[in-house]
Amino acid sequence: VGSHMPILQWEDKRGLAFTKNNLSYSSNALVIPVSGDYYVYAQVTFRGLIENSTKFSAVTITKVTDSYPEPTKLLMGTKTVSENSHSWIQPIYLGAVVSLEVGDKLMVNVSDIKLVDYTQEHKTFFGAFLL
Amino acid sequence: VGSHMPILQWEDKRGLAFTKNNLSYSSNALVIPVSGDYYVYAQVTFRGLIENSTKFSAVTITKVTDSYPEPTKLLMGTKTVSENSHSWIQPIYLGAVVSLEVGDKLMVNVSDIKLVDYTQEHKTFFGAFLL
Amino acid sequence: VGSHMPILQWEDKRGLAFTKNNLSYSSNALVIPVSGDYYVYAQVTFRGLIENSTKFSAVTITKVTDSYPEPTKLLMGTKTVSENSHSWIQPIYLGAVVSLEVGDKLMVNVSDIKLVDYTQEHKTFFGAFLL
Amino acid sequence: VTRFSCPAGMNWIGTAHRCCEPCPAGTFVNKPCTSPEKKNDCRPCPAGTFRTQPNTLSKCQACYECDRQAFQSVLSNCSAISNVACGCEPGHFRVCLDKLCSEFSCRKCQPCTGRLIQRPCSEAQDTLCDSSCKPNFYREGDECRPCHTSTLDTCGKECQQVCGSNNDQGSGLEY
Repeated sequence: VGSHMPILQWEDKRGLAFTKNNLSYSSNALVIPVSGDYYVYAQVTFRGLIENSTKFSAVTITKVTDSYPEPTKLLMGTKTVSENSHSWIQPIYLGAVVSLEVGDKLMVNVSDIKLVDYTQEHKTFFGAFLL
Repeated sequence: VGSHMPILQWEDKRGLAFTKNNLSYSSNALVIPVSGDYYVYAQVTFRGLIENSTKFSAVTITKVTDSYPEPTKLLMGTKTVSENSHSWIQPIYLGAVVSLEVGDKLMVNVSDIKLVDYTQEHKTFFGAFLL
Repeated sequence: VGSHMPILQWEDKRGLAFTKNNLSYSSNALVIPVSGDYYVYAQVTFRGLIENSTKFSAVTITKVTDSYPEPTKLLMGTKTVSENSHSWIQPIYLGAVVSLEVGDKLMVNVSDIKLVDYTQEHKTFFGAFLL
Repeated sequence: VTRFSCPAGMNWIGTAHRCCEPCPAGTFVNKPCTSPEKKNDCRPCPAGTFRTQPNTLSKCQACYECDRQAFQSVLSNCSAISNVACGCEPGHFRVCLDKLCSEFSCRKCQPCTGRLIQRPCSEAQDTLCDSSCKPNFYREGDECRPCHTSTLDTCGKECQQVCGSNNDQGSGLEY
């Protein structure tokens, strides 16, 4: 289940990062301040060395809600790696409108945290806005 | 023309799917209820086996309107397949703002319907919202 | 720095292209008319021939502002090319919310302009809207 | 009159809230008709745009361009009523990426060095070379090599069978 995939941690204040309109960030999750339809998006840049032979990368945006004990996968991007040169890099972008309730938490899970390029804020990012 | 590419059918009620604000779904198309600028988006996850040797996948968001007898390609994502391992999987995401008229219909076409991963709602999705 | 990567030029009137609400296009840049949070997005379709052996494509959305002499990379998508057949094609989509000031300019830079598929308006596009 | 009840041959124009006749192909609606009996103010599609059909649209479609850097060539230019049509430059053929061949790349035709051409290269397919080598050419792996390039110590069994007799007479003609 997506939820067992490692959860990414995010910077929410420094650089390009910000939160406002009571959309807050805590414990690796965006916390929904008011019920409604949100456009939720994330991009994760994955990169690796061929010899690590990891041939697959996946990113999932997951919802955790008080009204249900299990996380719900909202969006998922999965891609096999096909490069055969020394190293590879590939971004996976996800974005869609989802209906959320006040208090719902949004998290980003990845298939393998070691493959995530977290070095530059413009390569890996996560956000949401109320419609 | 994009329109000869197979058109995907969608679930509009069950699970994460929903329609509201009179944006309705009928005959494989989202029907625009009021003229304006919309952010239109879709993700299609394609997957295949290498021996099927299909080396290409494409997704198009197309508009059909009463004011013109031919469909118009609005957005297109095209990607060659390069994996040489047993199987491959790759998502193509598209999203942009387009000007639409009341009654316009939006559809999603794909290069080969047999390659579409329709098994999980969070992998292949389609939507629009009025700005 | 992204700013040294070639800057793409865009069509802002003909076909599907349009600008409104004072968001204007000049000197290869979208000019921000009012301060606020914008969803900024771009897709660039890259394509090439294998013998050209360019094994990498990247797209960056960059901000230039009067308040700082250097461009700021807002979003970046980078992908290695892995195809080994005759030719390859791949889109890179980017989109996120960024805080912008009136007068800020947004541009799209690419790793290699010769790899950009500019032939059809629905394959390579760039836009922004105020939340 | 509502959007759904325009008489045949007329389209609903939302901005005008009425039915109007379409503008001809190659033009667009600059100003909608002021009444169904009247004509729209239709204007020609600006350069670089087109409409292949009669329409009640306020803009024309942007012409595609041919991918010159990828050896595509223009079969017919974009006009007010038709999009550009692209093919492959001479010496190249189409490699279709999808079933409709709406997406294709242009690949260099194979030269058939030292072989007869069974079927010349065309827009749609590569040259078909004869499987056997031309006279005075001998097979070396996948290639056909001219006899005159061989020397006694490089001329293997296959080469001797083909070029051996020629080498005696020293002809080694090539055409």
